[in-house]
Amino acid sequence: MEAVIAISIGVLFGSGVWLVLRPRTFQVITGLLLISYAVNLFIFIMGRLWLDRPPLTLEDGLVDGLVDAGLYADPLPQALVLTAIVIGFATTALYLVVMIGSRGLTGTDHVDGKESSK
Amino acid sequence: MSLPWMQHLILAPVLLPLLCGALLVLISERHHERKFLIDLVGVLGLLVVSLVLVHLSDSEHWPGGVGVYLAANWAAPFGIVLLVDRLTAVMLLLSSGLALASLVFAMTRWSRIGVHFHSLFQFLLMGINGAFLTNDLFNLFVFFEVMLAASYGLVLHGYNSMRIRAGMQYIVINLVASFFFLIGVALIYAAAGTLNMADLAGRVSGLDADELVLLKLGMTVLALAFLTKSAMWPLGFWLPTTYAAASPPVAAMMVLMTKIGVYVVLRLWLLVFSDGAAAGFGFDALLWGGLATLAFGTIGLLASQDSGRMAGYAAVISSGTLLAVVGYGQPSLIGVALFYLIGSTLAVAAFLLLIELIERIRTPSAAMLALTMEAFAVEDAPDEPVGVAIPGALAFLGLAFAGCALVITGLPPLSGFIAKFGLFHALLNPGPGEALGRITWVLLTLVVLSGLAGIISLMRFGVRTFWAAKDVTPPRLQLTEVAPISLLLLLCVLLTVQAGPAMDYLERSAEALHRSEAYVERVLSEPVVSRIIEGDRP
Amino acid sequence: MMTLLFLAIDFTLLCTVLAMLLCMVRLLRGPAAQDRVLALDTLWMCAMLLALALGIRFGSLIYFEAAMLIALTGFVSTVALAKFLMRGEVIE
Amino acid sequence: MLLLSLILVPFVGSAIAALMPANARNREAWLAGGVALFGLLTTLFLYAQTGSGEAVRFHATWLPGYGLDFMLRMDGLAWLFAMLILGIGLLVVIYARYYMSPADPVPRFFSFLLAFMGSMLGVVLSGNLIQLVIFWELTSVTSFLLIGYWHHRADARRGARMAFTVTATGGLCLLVGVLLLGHIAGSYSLDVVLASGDVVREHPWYLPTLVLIALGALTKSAQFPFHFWLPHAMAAPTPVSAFLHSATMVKAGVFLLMRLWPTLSGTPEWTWIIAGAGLCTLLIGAFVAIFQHDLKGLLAYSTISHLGLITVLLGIGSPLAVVAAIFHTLNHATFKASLFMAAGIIDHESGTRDMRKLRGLYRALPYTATLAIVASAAMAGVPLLNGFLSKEMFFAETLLVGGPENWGMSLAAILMGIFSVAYSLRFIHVFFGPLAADLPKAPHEPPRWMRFPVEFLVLCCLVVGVAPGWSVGRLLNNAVLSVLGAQAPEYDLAVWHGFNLPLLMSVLALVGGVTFYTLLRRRYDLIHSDRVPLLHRFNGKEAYESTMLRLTSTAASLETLLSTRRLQPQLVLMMVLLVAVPLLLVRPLSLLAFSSGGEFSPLFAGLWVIGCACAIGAAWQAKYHRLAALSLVGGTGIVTSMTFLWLSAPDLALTQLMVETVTTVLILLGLRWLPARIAPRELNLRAPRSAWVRRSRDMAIAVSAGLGMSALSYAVLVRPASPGGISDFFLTRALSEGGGSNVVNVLLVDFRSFDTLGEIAVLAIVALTVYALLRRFRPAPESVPIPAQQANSVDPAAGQTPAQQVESGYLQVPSVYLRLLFPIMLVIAAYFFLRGHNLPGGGFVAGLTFAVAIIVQYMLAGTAWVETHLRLQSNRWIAFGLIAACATGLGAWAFGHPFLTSHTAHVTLPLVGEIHLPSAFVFDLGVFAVVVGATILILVALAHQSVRSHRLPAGSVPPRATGKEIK
Amino acid sequence: MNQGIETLPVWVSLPVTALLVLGSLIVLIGALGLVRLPNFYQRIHGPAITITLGTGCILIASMIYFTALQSRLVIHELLITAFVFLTAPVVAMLIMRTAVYRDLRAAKRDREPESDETYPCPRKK
Amino acid sequence: MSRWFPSPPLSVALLVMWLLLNQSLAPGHLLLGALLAVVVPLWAKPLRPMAAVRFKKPIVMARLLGMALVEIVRSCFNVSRIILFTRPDGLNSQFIRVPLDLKHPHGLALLSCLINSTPGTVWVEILPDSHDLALHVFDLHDEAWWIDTIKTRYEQPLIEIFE
Ligand code: NA
Ligand code: NA
Repeated sequence: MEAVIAISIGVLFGSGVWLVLRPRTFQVITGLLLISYAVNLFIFIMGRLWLDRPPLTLEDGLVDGLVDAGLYADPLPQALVLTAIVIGFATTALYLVVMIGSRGLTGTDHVDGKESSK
Repeated sequence: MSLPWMQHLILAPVLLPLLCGALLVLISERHHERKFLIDLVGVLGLLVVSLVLVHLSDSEHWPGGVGVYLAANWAAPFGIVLLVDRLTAVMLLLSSGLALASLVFAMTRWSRIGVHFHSLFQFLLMGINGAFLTNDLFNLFVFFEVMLAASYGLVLHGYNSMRIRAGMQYIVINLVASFFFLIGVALIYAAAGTLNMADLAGRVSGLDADELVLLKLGMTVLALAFLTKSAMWPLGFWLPTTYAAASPPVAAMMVLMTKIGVYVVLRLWLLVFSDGAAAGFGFDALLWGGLATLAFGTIGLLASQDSGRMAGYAAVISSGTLLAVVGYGQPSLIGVALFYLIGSTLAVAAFLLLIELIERIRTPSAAMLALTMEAFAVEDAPDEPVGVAIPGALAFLGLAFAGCALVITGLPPLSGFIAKFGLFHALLNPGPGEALGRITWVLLTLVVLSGLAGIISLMRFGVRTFWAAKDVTPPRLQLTEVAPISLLLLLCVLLTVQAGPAMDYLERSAEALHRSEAYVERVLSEPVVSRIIEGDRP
Repeated sequence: MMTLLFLAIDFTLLCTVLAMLLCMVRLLRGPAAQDRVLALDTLWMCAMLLALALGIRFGSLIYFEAAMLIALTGFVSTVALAKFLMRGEVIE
Repeated sequence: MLLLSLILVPFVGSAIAALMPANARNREAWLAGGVALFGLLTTLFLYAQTGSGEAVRFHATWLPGYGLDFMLRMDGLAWLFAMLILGIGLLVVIYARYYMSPADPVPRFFSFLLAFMGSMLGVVLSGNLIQLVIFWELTSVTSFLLIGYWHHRADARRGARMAFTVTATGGLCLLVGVLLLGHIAGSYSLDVVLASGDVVREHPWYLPTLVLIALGALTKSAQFPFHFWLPHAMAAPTPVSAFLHSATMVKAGVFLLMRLWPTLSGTPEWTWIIAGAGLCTLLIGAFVAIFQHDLKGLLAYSTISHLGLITVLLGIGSPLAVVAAIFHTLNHATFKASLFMAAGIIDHESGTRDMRKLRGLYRALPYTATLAIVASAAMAGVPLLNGFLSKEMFFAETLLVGGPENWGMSLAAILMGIFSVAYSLRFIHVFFGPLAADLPKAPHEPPRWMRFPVEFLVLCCLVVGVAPGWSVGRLLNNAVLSVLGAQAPEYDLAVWHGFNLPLLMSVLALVGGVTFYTLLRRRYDLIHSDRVPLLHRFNGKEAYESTMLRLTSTAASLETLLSTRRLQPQLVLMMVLLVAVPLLLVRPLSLLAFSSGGEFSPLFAGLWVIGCACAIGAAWQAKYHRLAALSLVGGTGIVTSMTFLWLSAPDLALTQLMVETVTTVLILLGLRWLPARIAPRELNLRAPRSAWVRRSRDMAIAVSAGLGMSALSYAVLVRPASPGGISDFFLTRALSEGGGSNVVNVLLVDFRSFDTLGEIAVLAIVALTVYALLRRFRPAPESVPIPAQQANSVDPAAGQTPAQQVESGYLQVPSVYLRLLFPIMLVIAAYFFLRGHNLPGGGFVAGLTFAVAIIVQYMLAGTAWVETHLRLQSNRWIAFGLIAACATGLGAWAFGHPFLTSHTAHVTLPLVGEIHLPSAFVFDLGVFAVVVGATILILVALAHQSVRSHRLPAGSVPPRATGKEIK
Repeated sequence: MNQGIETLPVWVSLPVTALLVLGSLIVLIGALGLVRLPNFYQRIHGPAITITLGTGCILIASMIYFTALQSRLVIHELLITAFVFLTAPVVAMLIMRTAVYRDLRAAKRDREPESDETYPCPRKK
Repeated sequence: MSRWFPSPPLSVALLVMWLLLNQSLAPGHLLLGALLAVVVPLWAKPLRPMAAVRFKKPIVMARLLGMALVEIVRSCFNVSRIILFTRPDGLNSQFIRVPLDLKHPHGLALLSCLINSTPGTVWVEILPDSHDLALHVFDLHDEAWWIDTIKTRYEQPLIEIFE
């Protein structure tokens, strides 16, 4: 599982990087989306992988009302990822609007707002 | 036990703009004046708060001059900690001063060419101030995002095709840099299990070899993000383009934003790598990167004919100088570097504001400019402000330009010279245990050359603009345009006249930066306010 | 008997993932846009089933919410895609 | 205090002058004159205190930590220079009153002039080297402004730039030199520096220090090879030339050499550098002066030559030479200023300065001519005039250089004497012969007071020349004492020392000069030659211009080489650095010591086969098939959220799912305005080689970045989490102190609620930005018409409004479902919101669900219909949400707690029983409101583009523009 | 694997097993249809079985399973069923029409429109 | 009544839904559910302009649904069989038209639900001019049978229920 997720993060990141290096605005937005998946997963796995251990310290699962921290997944990276997801969504929206605005004003969907001279 | 009221002032630089910004959203765009007034009151409030903080952090109010605020009342490594020390306070002051100037400048024209300017402006301040205040790495990310998101909006504010081209570049690069930021933070968390900077510094010595490698990796990737934002060569090509394209008040604020990257590197590096297991890590890279940036800025300044790009390269030079100084790693340099930072920020910002006024000389009339500016705004064209042509408007422009040029190039008698002198003095008179090396001379030479390049370039521009232009019509200047530039330049003058006290304050700030152990202890020992017992769960 | 149940649960997971793989094939191959939209929608459905199956696998009700959310809102992006193809704009 | 006023008053005067109206010629002159007079009187008053070899001091702390205090120090030398500055300044002001045309905007002129006076006084009075540099650069600045006073003239602009570039560069060198000197001496205070000559001369940094300071001095004093700027500075108004470029500013360099003479002189390096430069300057200046056609040009080169003379004297290094240097400085100032003024009068009266046109001016202005002739005689070193005395001292000193065998120096001195006689003759030539008829103006004597300064100065030349000891003896002695102190030599300021070698040299020079000039006029076509014989190749001006040009063009090409304005190369760099910097700096390979860990789950692997395939597919399709890429990204998104679910992060899974949906709708809304890219028909056309190179490079970067991330992820995953991490705290305290069992949610709304506050601020900002940007959105021309789909008769709803579609058959059946789903989604949103604190859910998911519910209605019935039926002011939602979140935090203040401290209220209701209402709940409500408001604002703002005025009617659809659909 | 599953009685585990196997087979077959069938109009029928019977079987299995596991009536899976019934028709309808209109437009572009042709014949490959 | 409960069946459904979601019959949840059941329809009312459904004949409805369920399961196995064992080119996938008399939107919606839920048939649209239902059939053997089945088995009861 560790290897699978590690490889997958690499593939997503690599695909995203490839796209971000492309000249078309839509390719870049796709790349940004993929990179954000990769990065979110990356932050997430900093808490390591936990199966069926969601950080829900429900009262009926406690022993003597005490929480055994070892029984739950690390909640902190999850909280960070949640924030990152929302911020990522926001920035995607912003980029999108800039992308169409740029296409409208400059007449091209090249990231530089003009076709490269080559 | 309850929290002393004054303590909440630490939070005010974040909270005040947030509330102001939210309030401004509610007010219709039709009420320009009301919006501006609220915005102004907010900024003035910030100014007052930061003045008080400057005072408090330099008095005995807090132990060690460090004010700690536990947001949400959770003790240090667990909750988010805001922190004010002298350095933070002075940066907050700089930010509110700059904001005041930019805002007043934006009053008549720039705030009206699009909607939500004032809200975005306040949110920008919130982000900037938050980034200065926070002591938590992920919270820093959040405030960076607040700042950047607002700056995206402001850079594109009233966009035309040039602005959108630059904005696209600025946004994409910063989005990628934000990813770097996240990767870095994640790695640091994986290595040290904490996000609190002070806690991190305390933990470095306890890390095993692999964890140390992870930590260094995280810090390196993080540094790439900050260095992109502070425009280190070869990560900062976006800067001149963006500065040249953004509207003047926004560009002026961006000058400060560029410095935040440096600020964070300074803070974090001194905290984590000044001593302990990984002492000295990365300083060389900063030094060489800074030198390269300095050299590149010098070249760019010489090469550029366009005033906006000149201002951009001036900012690159100041970034490069600061990075090199931080990387040089001599404690006595930091104080003067801060002095330099303040002066150059004020001057470049003033220059960016000035540019727009200067550009009016070149077109037949201000109306023409307004025409092109409004070319793409259909529904929200503000009425052309009717101003009194100040006699001697040209003289003012010339004088202000000269002032900016003096500070930027480091010519006497303004603060630029004091900073440069202080820098050289500190370089040549190292403390005990530090030696002059070849790199000292490289740094010194590059700084001198950058000043020279500034002289050549700015003089070329000034002569062409003020002297060589045929049939110059004195532009119509508004008081709201003249006052902010004067304010910024007066601050430079004040910084010169009061160089002694200012430098003393900054030296004390710098000194505190190097006492990381006291700092760590101070942050981690701040007690929570005991919770209301009857409110707790049974 | 329990072994059989275990096996059945694993078999369900396997089939769901295999079904998702098949959807992916269609998603990649197209050829027409509507094929991809259909494949994506089916992928959503399979994901919902996967969530349910995981819930059964771990004996936890936590997974139900995800399945429910997919059942309720998973169709929105499909409808948006379809509407875009059909009318050229999602919101007229 | 008086000392301080000496400097302050000119600056204050300058500011006042600047504010005066443009036509107040007299008032400004009075002001300037008053300032100069005040200074003069003050200086005279201070004479008593400086007379005895002591110095008057003023001290104010400024930057004590850096050894930089504001120190003024007036000793004999400074006094002498101050007198010079103020005296000649006063005369120049009087002169300028008449010289400047009534049309000239004189406030600026006098303002600059006074500022210069202040700066120059600052230079001579500085008691601190750094402060000296400050004033030094200020003189450069004011000189720049004065040279460029008539800035509409190209020569003025060029002259100003050249002068400033050279002197300011020198100033920078001087700064560094002074810093080195200060480092060696341990202080920047002049007193200390002057006292530590031995230390300085033995220090290993002596040579660089000397070179740097010399660079400063030599550039300022227009010494070879930096002399070229001075002639071009003659574009300034003549009073400026008289004041700055002969009497004072150019003397700053020699002043500095005198000032630091006790510290730096006395070594072979000193002599070689200073005397060498001086000697070259002396000869070149004198020689070139002869061949000028411009009166002021001649005077400028003569000034260069005389400055060279002073420099040589200082370079020689003997005490007597210093005496001569100081004396000659004084003398030169007197006669050269008067000559400049005379030249100015000639220019003023006749309208030209061209010696080729000027003839017989004696007839027109005999009185001025007489004065000028006397002054030039002083310049030529004719006995009984002051120039003779100091030049003779110079001759005497040259004899001593290198011992009795070495005559080189003396020969050079005689040669210089000959040249100077020649150019003096050339100068006075304009007065003789018949009056030229073709002058632009008919010359006559100038106004009385315009001539007065010249008269006064010439009188000084005479008085000093006749009775040197009586007139300037004590002043000179004071100055000499302050430089040489105990080393001060015995000297005699008499006119007659008997027949000796220096006298012989003077005679030789006079006779030789006359002969040389006569020969030149006879044999050499002085009038018509446009260039200087022998030396015309050394054109400093052209060298300067071409250097500047080359500098700019080199910088421009370097800038192009070292930077880019395009986005892609920058991103390439960022990515390369992301991979390379950690590898180089950290060497993380130790982490990869292969260790296997964890288990392998084929199902999970299968899931990620999908995720990866979709990602790669998206990367492959995004160029031409956007919709396919979007669907594929959606596939990856589904897999990602399933992974979150699988790996114990239900909150993340829920949020990711909702974000996935909203993002898809968002991008589709955007795609409407992004015209399709049509794949080129010739798909088999081979991509050019450069494209392949680029793609391979990018592929390499992408692969290595991916590999890096994989390796890093794996390295982290196979290591156990560090035990002391902070997250256990959250797990153990969430329920007991945070009041919620969903630790992630408690983190978001309590432990790290400050993050969340920032996060919703980001959402709000982006929404406002998007709204603001779309207000001025101009779509691409290809996107302006309504979509082809809607204009095609295939579609039964072509031309129907969305509301009509819903009513008739087109969307009637779906509308029943979608409208039924609306309240259901709202309830689900409420459900997720209310349970979030304890179970997966919370404000984000709830808000997104709510927003999706509304967006579905927009999709169904169109913008217009929905908005006539439901007024949802997203702005207010955003503002309310932010304020609510803040208010929750502020509520804690009332209890004396920090911002955002959570409290739980326990309310007991009948029937229901006790319920816990954590304040975090209100905070989450704020989050919810912001998420709803922001999401809706973004999506609806995009949707509104479809109903804006840029939508063209169906009939105007261009046939091909939207012909091809996006696949 | 969760605790408590061992304690399930046979009368629970047997139907659950059967429903799960049946459901997952149908899911798989549906997806297979999506891949295997040659044109869009046929492919759209594949996922239909996944959505109805596949989902149905697994939901029922889940209900029985959790009811037994938690010893209380767990029937909130009904909600999913309801939601699926509310959303699936819309999706099928809209995708189908998308395909139809697109094909019609393509046909119209390719040749003169034939007035009586309402729906494209699925082109045989 | 209709002022506070624009659509009583919806309110009931929402309450049930709420209770199902929370898997609880606790008074607190009942109260909250009831509150939502009142507030949400009220708030959503402007966006739901159609009159509330009245189920006149619950027995007809139940019979219809039961019949449909059987049909769904049967078709499901048919389609599975075809996918697994039939060569695709042997399929006779066709569009057919079914003239409809049912006009009530809710009835049509329910009809579409039943048809679309039945594997092997996909509802395309109701043709605007003729009010014919266009239908795609996976494997068509007898067009008339289909038309007849839909009209008698489905449409007739729906007309009874809704009109
Ligand atoms: Na000799
Ligand atoms: Na069906």
